[in-house]
Amino acid sequence: MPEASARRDAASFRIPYCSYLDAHGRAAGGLPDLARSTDELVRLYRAMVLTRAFDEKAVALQRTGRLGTYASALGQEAVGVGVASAMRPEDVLLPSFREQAAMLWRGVTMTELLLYWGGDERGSDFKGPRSDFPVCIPVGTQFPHAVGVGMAMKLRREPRVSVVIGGDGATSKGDFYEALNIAGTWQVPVVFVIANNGWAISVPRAAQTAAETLAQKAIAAGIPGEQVDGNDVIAVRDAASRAIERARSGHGATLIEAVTYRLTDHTTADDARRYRTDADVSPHWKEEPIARLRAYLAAEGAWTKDAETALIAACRKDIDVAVETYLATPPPAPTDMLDFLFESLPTPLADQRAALAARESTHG
Amino acid sequence: MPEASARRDAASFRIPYCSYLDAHGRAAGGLPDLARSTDELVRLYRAMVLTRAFDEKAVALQRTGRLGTYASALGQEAVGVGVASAMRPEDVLLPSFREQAAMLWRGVTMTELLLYWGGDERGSDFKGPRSDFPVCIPVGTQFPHAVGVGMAMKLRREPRVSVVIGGDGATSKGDFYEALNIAGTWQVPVVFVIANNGWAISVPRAAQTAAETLAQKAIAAGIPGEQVDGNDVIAVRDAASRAIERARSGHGATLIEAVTYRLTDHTTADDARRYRTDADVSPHWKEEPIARLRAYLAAEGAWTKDAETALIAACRKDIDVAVETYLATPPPAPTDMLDFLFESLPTPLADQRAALAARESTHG
Amino acid sequence: MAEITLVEAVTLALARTMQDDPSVIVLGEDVGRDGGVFRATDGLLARFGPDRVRDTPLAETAIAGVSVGLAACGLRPVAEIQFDGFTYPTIDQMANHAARLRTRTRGRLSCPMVLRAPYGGGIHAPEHHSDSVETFFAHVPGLRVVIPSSPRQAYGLLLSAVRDPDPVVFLEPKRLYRSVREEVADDGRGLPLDTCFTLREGGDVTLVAWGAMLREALAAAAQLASEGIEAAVIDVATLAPLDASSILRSVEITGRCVIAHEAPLTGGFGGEIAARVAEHALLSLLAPVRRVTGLDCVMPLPRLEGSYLPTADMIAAAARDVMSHR
Amino acid sequence: MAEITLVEAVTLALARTMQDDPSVIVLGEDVGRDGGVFRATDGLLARFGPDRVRDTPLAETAIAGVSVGLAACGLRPVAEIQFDGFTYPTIDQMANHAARLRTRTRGRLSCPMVLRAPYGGGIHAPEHHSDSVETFFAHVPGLRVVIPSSPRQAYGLLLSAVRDPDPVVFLEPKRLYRSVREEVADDGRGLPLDTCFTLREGGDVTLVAWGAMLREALAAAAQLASEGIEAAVIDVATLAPLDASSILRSVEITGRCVIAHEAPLTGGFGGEIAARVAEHALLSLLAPVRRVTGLDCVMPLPRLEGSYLPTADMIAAAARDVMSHR
Ligand SMILES: Cc1ncc(C[n+]2csc(CCOP(=O)(O)OP(=O)(O)O)c2C)c(N)n1
Ligand SMILES: Cc1ncc(C[n+]2csc(CCOP(=O)(O)OP(=O)(O)O)c2C)c(N)n1
Ligand SMILES: [Mg+2]
Ligand SMILES: [Mg+2]
Repeated sequence: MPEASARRDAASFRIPYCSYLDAHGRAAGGLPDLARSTDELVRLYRAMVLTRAFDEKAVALQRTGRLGTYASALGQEAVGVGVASAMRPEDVLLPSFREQAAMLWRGVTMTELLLYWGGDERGSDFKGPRSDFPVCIPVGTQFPHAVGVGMAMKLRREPRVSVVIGGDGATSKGDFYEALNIAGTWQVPVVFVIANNGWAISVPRAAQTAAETLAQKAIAAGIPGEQVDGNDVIAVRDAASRAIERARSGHGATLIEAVTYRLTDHTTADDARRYRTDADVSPHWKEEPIARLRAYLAAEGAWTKDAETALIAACRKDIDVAVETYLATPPPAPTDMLDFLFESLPTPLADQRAALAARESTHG
Repeated sequence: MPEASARRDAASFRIPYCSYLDAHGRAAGGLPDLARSTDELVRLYRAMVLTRAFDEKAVALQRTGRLGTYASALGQEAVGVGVASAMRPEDVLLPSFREQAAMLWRGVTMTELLLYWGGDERGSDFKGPRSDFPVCIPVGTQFPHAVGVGMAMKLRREPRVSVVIGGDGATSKGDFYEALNIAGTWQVPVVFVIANNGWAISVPRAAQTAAETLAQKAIAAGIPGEQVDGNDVIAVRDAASRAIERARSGHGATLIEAVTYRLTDHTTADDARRYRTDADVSPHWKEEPIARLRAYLAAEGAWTKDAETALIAACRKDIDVAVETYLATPPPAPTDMLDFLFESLPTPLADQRAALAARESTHG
Repeated sequence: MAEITLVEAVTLALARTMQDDPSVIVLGEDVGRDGGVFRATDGLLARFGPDRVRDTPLAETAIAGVSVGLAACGLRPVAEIQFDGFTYPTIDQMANHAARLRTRTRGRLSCPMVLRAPYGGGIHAPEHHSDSVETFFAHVPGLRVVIPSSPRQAYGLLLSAVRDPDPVVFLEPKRLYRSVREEVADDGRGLPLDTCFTLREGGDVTLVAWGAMLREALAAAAQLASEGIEAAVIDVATLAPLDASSILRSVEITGRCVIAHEAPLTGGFGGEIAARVAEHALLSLLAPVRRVTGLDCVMPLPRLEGSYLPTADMIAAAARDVMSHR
Repeated sequence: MAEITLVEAVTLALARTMQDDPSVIVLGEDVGRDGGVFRATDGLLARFGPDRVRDTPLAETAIAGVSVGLAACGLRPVAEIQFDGFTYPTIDQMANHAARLRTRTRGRLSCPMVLRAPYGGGIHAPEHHSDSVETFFAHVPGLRVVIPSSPRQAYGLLLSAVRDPDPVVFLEPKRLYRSVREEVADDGRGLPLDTCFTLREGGDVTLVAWGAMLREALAAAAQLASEGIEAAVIDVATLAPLDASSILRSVEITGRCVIAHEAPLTGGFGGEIAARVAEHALLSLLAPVRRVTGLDCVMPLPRLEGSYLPTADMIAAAARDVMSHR
């Protein structure tokens, strides 16, 4: 835009960027406090590896007809683990549909995840994090929920925080923006995390928005925005911790953009070769979060080949148990469809329930 | 947000502010080219005065039961006039419900406006600007239309621009943001104008968003944003001209926030004393756009008391003629409800039309 | 006990539930200092403070969506959408989330929210301010849809709606907001949410309606009575889940059914009711079912509103018509 | 002439209209390089270029709203919404604008757009990917709602939808996308948008359905035929405006009517059809009207999908039931 003759700045802004470990797992510029304990970093590492192994298994189950459509988080594990590990148990997570990393950390079980993606609502009846939200399929619609959850906490003067994760595609939805704007206006204790994996199915980030960063979308709502290296779990954890504590201490909402990459198909129903080449993808394998943290831990003497072997074996075992439990779960009662619709079945629906029960008992 | 140890800026932004005439009509810092011709400024002045006189009449008609609910633009006339006067006839205007200033400039007649607010769809069948959109009541829903209109122009390689105006309240709607974001992504020749009059009915600007300026919402979409003094018609016209020519020359969308003030009730159905005091409002009378431009023109010797008297008389006369035509307009045919629904009446609706016609002819 | 209007009854019920239950909060555009554009929340801000009565930014999708979050987290939000025509952007959140949260989590989370909106025509309002949107919500399983037709009903049904453990869409016929007054005891008693109200008994013909059309149906019944035709009038104030049994019982007696609503004919909820009759009371029918409804066209601007809206006369005429079948 | 699937017929029709009319453009999420998640726009980008085949950001409200602007300005946008469950955010723009633009400007502006979406259940899709949303659109005056049930219909109806001067919501039964093949001549011939298709004549009972349920109805008719019951099968492929006459004519012959749809019972479009029968063919009815529909509950996840969806057996059973009335 050309300059007018009488001008001053009405406002100016900056969007910080945060990263610690480079792609080789080296921390040139020092590390934040949380990284002092390699024990903690090993916990994060284990969680990322478990997620990756679980995803691999889930995809295999889908390929063999034992699971429905599934969205792997391959390459993005640092986002979910970094964010969830910054939360307290009493905080509330509102995930998208690709946040098994965060959900597992929060205590959702692998069996529950499999049940859900296997087409069984009982998978969203988490026995662990009872207040966390289930997977959200309609993109971006979870953001307003997170504002409501955070606002409920605020109105009750509870020192809790609502944490919501969505994708780069989700930032184009009106729901995202309306939620951000209300969170800013009401100073809601909510942290918005964008897992920017470069793609919304076949639509690359550049075709999603002309904004240089997604973090700057925070400016529209008058809240702070920060971009982090989403393949650096330390950076994600650090930024998430700061934003969560900022929210907890009454300073309101933050938007974090975690820049990562979707290394595999959008879901098992997708064929990414239709819209991107191996050459597009392969450089990103050099940036992925697990090798990076492993390199760092190994260099610090906190991780060994043996530990790796043992971890893989342990993950496989846990996953196998979960899969067995999943596969052995008897089908739900068809009447559940009506029985859980309202707290108690409204009289007008009694006939339908009876007819359904009769129908199922005949041919069931 | 506290600093992380490894930080750089991912991006930074500034939002310029534009104003020329101060509240006393003085141009301390010079004026843009368009102001070289006082003739042109007189044109703008006349248009603002006409709008104000028309609004006054419309409110009076409503108070006496001869018009429906009406939204006066008192105090905001510079926005519509500044923007519309920067457009070419072949550009397309998409107004909100308070943009009679812009609509009149574009050639919508006062009779048409009265018909519309009097409850007659024929008021939106503009005989002048055939491609302009009608009044848009559902707040913010016109923004995506503007993107579509601009995109159609772009795809046909027409050097035309789509110009859309909404209020400060409208910037909270998802539609606004989705539209802005697409316009940015596709480099659409569209100019978004926000008439920030400080209120959305009873909700003050500060309760609408935590953003310091509304112009900065452009940053979320990666397009330029600019704030202007919306009571300075020269600034509005200047910023609008720059943005429109930017769009016309293929450089895409701009967001302009014009800061003004709603000096009267939200509509004739509103009682602003419920939520703001005279003390809130009266300082803004000192800032209003008409007195300001009059002072400038008078100081330049381009406007006199006599000219003012003549202008008021001329406006009154034109308005009276329009009111007469409006009041003399016979009611529309009830069958119009069905006849204009589709291009031609679908067979399945023939019965309803016949029944309606019969019913109306009985008791009509 | 003073006579109050329907909109005052809404305010009374809100104040009562807010008094009784600290988890009830009110949100929406202009619900605070302004007290709502129809004054339905008048005085609540002063009485309950800004934590519990909150103006929202202008964003209907988020008003619904934020309410889902509030409700899931233990509050009881009562959200106001300013007019019917602005409820459309809430459908996504209501259908994809509010209505499903309980069932999709198999009871772990729930959504005890109320979405209130003035609705319908008859007050010569601007464009998009007179739509009848009940069917859009009544077709969403998991939502209750409630439409009062009198101050007492507004009070009792709104109390029950707010106390209900599941989401309720509460549509207030704005044409009746100030046109009827009646004594309403502020006794905290809710009315049931899954039964129709039989407002008039009659053995000749069953008139079925809700909202503002219910008043037209009552007027029609009075006309008919003067001609010796005894019309039963059934108020389907709790549209969904639909209590068809009350309607069917009456039609089994009368053998004649006239349904009235303001919404367009096609796909309107009158179709559902006519269908229930055709399925379950066919053998009792002595005459075709009749619907007296809005036309299959866009709700017109005020000058043609009178030609769009059904009237008592039209309902009475339809009743006479079905009475002519023997 | 090759046998093609329904989704291929959609592509064929799109290509044909784009070829014939340079003002036709395609937009939506993943419609470009990916060719749509169901491949409905496969090859169009390569053939017609990025100006005419355009991936949108992920924003359904704006996909509808931008299409209104494109259409008002002289183009013919065909917008894809990726799944049924994501059409809800378009309702505001479709009902408040697309459907009204012509009438509110008394013909000055118009909105020749098509909103396409795969819809319905039966493919074990994830949550929110199997909704039957036709009623939400069919109840909006000013919209046409079209639902093909075969490749040939998909081709002919989509051609007409794109050419139609007014907005059309075009719902494609995703369960049929690849399950039926038939020869489709790419002859550029559209099918009429305001008439039902009688796919089978029969004098005993009238089966009425659309979309995937139409196939179940045909299968039911085949079963019934083997039992000596001759069922007429009427495909309400052009749901709105509703051509009731074809249905009524058949019911006047058969005296029996069974309506099937996947959407929940209450407020579903089957109610409208049953109502028309109860209003206009009552005296011909030999048995109560029957609806065989989805339950009044949220569309379940895949494991219970089979318990939710109506089947040919259920339709046949309902037909036998009405046949038992004499
Ligand atoms: C509202 C809505 N529209 C469309 C879809 C179909 N869809 C599923 S995921 C997806 C892309 C999401 O992209 P992004 O937000 O970046 O998340 P990612 O898949 O990359 O994790 C789309 C279009 C959907 N689920 N919801
Ligand atoms: C979607 C929608 N919600 C609510 C309303 C009711 N309403 C009409 S104007 C208005 C305030 C608009 O504020 P703003 O955008 O600042 O425009 P202004 O009235 O100040 O010109 C509201 C809430 C509406 N018309 N549309
Ligand atoms: Mg993504
Ligand atoms: Mg304003």
